[in-house]
Amino acid sequence: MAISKETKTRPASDGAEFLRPSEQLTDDQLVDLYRDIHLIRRFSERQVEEFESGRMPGGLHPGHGHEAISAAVPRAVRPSDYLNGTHRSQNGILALRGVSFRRLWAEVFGRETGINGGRRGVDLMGTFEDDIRVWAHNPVLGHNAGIATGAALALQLDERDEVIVCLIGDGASVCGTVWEACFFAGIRKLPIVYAVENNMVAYTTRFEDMSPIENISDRASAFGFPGQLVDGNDALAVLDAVHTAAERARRGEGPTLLELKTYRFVGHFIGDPQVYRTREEVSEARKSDPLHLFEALLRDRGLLDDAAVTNIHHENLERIDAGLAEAMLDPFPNPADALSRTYRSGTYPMGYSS
Amino acid sequence: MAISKETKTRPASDGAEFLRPSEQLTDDQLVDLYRDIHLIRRFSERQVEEFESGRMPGGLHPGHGHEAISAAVPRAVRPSDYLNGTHRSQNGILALRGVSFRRLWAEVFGRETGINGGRRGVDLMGTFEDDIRVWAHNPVLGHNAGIATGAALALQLDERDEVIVCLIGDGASVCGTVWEACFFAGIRKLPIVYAVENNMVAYTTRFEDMSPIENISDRASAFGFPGQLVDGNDALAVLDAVHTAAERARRGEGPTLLELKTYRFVGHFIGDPQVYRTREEVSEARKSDPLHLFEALLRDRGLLDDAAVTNIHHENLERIDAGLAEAMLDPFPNPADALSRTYRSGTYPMGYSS
Amino acid sequence: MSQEHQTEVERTMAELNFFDAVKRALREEMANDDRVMCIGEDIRSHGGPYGTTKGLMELYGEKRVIDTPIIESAFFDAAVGLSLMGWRPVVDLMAADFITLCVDQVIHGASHYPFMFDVQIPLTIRGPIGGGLRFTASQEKSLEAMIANFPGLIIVYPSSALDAYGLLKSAIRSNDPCIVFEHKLLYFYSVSDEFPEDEFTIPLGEAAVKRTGTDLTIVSWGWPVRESVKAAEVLSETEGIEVEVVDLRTLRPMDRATILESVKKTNRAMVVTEAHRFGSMGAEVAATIQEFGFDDLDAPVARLGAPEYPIPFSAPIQDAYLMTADKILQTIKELLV
Amino acid sequence: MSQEHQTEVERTMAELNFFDAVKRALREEMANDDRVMCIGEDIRSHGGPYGTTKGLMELYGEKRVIDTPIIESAFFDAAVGLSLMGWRPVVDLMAADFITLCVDQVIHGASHYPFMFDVQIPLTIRGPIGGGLRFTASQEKSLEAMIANFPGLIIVYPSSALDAYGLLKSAIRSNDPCIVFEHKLLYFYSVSDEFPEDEFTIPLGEAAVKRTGTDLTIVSWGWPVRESVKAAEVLSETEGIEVEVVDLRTLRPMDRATILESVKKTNRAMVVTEAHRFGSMGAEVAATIQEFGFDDLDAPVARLGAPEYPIPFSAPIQDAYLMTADKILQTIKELLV
Ligand SMILES: Cc1ncc(C[n+]2csc(CCOP(=O)(O)OP(=O)(O)O)c2C)c(N)n1
Ligand SMILES: Cc1ncc(C[n+]2csc(CCOP(=O)(O)OP(=O)(O)O)c2C)c(N)n1
Ligand SMILES: [Mg+2]
Ligand SMILES: [Mg+2]
Repeated sequence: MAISKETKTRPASDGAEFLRPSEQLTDDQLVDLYRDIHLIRRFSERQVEEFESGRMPGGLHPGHGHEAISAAVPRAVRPSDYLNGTHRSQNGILALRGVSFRRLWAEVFGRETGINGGRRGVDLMGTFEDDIRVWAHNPVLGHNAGIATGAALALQLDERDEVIVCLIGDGASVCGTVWEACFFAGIRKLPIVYAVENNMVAYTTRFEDMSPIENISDRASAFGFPGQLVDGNDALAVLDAVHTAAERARRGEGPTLLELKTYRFVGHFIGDPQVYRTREEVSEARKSDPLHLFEALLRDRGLLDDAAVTNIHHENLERIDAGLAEAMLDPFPNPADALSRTYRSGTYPMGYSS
Repeated sequence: MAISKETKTRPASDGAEFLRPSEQLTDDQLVDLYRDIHLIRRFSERQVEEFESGRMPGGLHPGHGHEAISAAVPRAVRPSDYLNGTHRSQNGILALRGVSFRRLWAEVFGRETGINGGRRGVDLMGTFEDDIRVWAHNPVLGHNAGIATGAALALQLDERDEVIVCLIGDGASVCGTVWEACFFAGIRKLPIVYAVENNMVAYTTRFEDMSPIENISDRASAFGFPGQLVDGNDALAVLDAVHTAAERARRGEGPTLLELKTYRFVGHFIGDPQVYRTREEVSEARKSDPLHLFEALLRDRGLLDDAAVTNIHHENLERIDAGLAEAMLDPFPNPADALSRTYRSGTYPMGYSS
Repeated sequence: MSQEHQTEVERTMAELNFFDAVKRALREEMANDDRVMCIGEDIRSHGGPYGTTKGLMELYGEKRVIDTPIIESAFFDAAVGLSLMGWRPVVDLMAADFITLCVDQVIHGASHYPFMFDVQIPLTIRGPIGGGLRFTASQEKSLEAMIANFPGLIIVYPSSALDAYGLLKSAIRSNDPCIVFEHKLLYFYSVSDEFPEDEFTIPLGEAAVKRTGTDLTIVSWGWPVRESVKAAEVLSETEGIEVEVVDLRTLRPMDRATILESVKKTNRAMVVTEAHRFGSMGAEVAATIQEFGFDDLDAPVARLGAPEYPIPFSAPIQDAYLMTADKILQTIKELLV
Repeated sequence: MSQEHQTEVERTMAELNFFDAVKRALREEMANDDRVMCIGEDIRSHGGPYGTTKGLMELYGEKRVIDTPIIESAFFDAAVGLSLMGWRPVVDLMAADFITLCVDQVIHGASHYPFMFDVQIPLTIRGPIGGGLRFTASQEKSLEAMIANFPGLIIVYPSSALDAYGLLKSAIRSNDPCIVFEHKLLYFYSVSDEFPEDEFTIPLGEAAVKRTGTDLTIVSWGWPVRESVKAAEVLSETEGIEVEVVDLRTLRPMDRATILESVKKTNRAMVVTEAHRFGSMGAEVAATIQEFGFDDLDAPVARLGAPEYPIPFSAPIQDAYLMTADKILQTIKELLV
């Protein structure tokens, strides 16, 4: 499952200089990145706890293992760039883009104050608010890529210098609309980065059983833009690759297809018996836990010690739990208000609300 | 528009010996192939004449320029193999697989005796009759490839030694379902040949304006099977490439993506002002008219002379017109019968025919 | 109510046919608002299969008239993305039937997002619909019923040049996703109206009485409205029966008031659709009339629609499928004479 | 008529819940006919999202239980191709909502080909449908109306374990393309019936009277049938109102005779749907009743359905959306008391 060191630095485009913004990070920024990775993990763990306690309604698809991606992507681009996560990475990205834990938890628990007024719930939350720019994902797989491609087209038409990074699951990456969207983006050299969170599994389907080729990144040649294989458990590798691809897009050179190889440590959903893989495989993969890898790196570099780690863990948990406590006091949405949200153009003469 | 000689013989798979069945054709077979190419051209021309006279209802998308493909494909495979044409190649392939001109013309003129009982008309006719095996094409672009892939799956599951050759337009080849189908066929190594009739245009859209890469055949690497660029105006090149790919599929080695480069000499439909290309471009392309190229080749080899050509042309026209004359005497379908064709499972209690 | 509107229209200048009316609406809306754009297949040089978008690129530039490959699924997704970025895309389908290829996003994107995310999806989808040109079932079907059950959508289906113009403009200006069906025979037979020189719009969700009468109300939309009016004229002359024809024009939201007002007067109703009866929007009309106008009805609401087979090619079986003045006339005679 | 069927069923052996009934039907049909196969996502090891196909691969082999990537469009195309080659595919949709991704081929392939080409397309599509599990609108919608207007299709929507079993078997044996909707709450709440040991089938196109009554006919399908019966029991006890509940079971073709027979007796009818009222199959039922049973009706056919917003997550707004015995009861009280 682990990626060899050679592959991860394969340049995104021949000839282009391979920038390594990760090398320019200050010590503080590195520690902040660690804080983010842990924050996302902890948030997800707390959701699982709430879910298993029976307090939390709906479905839950935790992103344990994907945190290097969720944490590095927002840092790899400008705050004004657009992001579009998957069901694994979206919640973490929202938190890192400044959405309060109160709003996030409120959505999880179906409160009026939730990021979507309680209408979407934990798995599907997102927003199109302009000061957040983390686009909601469409639960019908594949369409995120299509919609994000439309956003990239808008950025191009308006000659803006933002780009959009669209995350896609390995399973979702074969949906027809994704191929179509990539092809179209290739024609128009749209300012978009397609980044596949390849966790080697889609629901119960192992990647190797459902792919005729070894690397998703190799599909890019069908679209006329570069593909790159990246160690998705290495936050700095993700940071560098996404940054490079985003800058390429910003320069008007078009899309990149990144394959961020990672692993889903937990089941597809809580309660998944995971018959499609062995315990050993999971333990083996856990050796490349992005949280532990990054912690080890920073300890190596002398940027973290036990006390610092404990402190960060403690602070993160406090932030998450404070938001939870607030959210639980928030009101539920009112059915009477729901009706007025369906249409935006004011009241039509009659009949439609019947 | 012409393809250089190097590209057309690029082998379908590395290492596999490149068979050239065309070299084994007897003189008679070569002349027969010429006869077929002409027959298809003439049939199409007669349709245009009927259409322009105002006698023929509906739409018409003639295949002038595609005849090397329509004629060579049926000869490249076994009579028991399945074929699936496009709106350009289908009618010719049907005729070459033994459907009488009476049945074809009867369909064109909406008669009960037409290949589809007059229900489909010229553009959409086809059949699933087992002794013909030229599958009807679905007018919603892309789905032919999906349905043909299902047929290939059936052939694999039943361990049959037939294969299916699915022709696809260059425009249609980017529809989502085509990518999905190819990907699936790549996973299962299905016995199918995807052959794109790349006539460099889709409706009014020039290929070079709507493709981020030069050759469609290069897309095959995304599916894990070989791609091959072929001169689609050279009947023997098509024959060899389709044969090789079909045999590969028959051996269980999986699909091939062939790109048969050709040119559509006429408009997308009768009356198309063709603003998207110049007269010069069309005249230039007509220099590679597959009919003339093949005639010249056989004249070179001493297999055809003026008399033989005149004779073939005459015989072909007679066959076509005899079928037309018969068909025009055939009855129209009866609306009362139409109703009983909708369902196959006998009569349901009530209500559905209201 | 459109009757007022139509009297206003009488002080007119020029005659426009359906095709030119659509063209004028597109041009004006693109001129009025530089966020309006068109996206689809072969719309630049060719103007789409019927030429309605022809010339727009020359007038408004390459940015606002985007050609795509044959990717109905992704280009509709893209239109949703464009909408979310403040554009107002007018999506061009070559055939309305191809909405089947993007209906997922019409429902799960366009119709859901405004409710779920407090956003606007101000897009319009235009699609040539209906039979009569022998293109057969995959390009000549009726499909309004396919999307009618989904809140958040607006479905427009004009039957005249004036309506096509005024409603398309309203659809483009609407902040809700609108689907506009344009019946191909209306292009083909160059159906014309007198047009005022000044711009105007027709509100979404308002039906129009296209002929007044006292004996029976026909509710219809699209091409069959014209056949209904034709049948009504004949019945008036030959039988002295006066049929009122209500043209829904917008199917969702449906103008219940205008329908019920008419039925109150005539006490009899018939829905005429090109669609198959079973499961069509004609069922909604009939259900609505009986539900809210039960006491006004002297007889059940009748329904007239296509036979239960996909629309085929050959003349006798395609003709038997299509809705004609003659069928309408015969049915009304059976009902009333 | 199913009433006979149900008395026959009374000499039974075992109890099966809805989930096991579906499983048993699949197993038996695969055992009976080796051309029956299943195709879909994650059906081999996982048995699909609810486990209904679990174990089939072990029993019937890899050839007859095919996992695919997430390619709803192409795998449905493939099922059409398989059908044309003599297989009888049972296509597994993870959520019925995803029929939006292959509805093009459901219509332009499965429903058209038999008519156009004189072939059989003996495929079955199964999809878990409906709300109540807080998955929200893209996985909890009602979509039967989306495909109801297309001749050539058969639409099945059982509300009990017995019906699910008998109808799924009939669908698989049918030579027409059948869409079978399985309401998720029927899995979830483990709704059970007594089952005979011997195999049986229930004919497509026959409704069933699930409760007899004399005062009002409810026509419904799927989960709301159970809520209707519940409401009817309460009304019987508390108000002495006897409600008859007709479960359509098959939506297309619709069993008009059973509906009309019931209305003839009760003289009042109400359609209860989980779908939004507007444009739903409830409209077809109401239109049909008034059309063919006009003189039997003492009052308009009422319709009860979901409010006009996509089904959301949070309890109060999702609950307000769903159809419950309580809503049915209140509405009937308003109508009759
Ligand atoms: C079109 C569609 N088909 C099926 C599903 C059901 N589904 C939800 S998540 C999932 C697996 C997705 O796998 P992948 O894209 O690899 O993401 P991961 O869960 O592994 O992060 C499936 C099949 C869906 N949501 N949409
Ligand atoms: C899904 C779909 N979109 C659009 C069309 C309309 N249409 C019919 S033929 C055609 C062009 C097809 O081009 P290509 O596949 O290259 O075939 P060619 O006509 O060039 O042989 C188009 C756009 C269609 N039939 N189906
Ligand atoms: Mg995955
Ligand atoms: Mg072409």
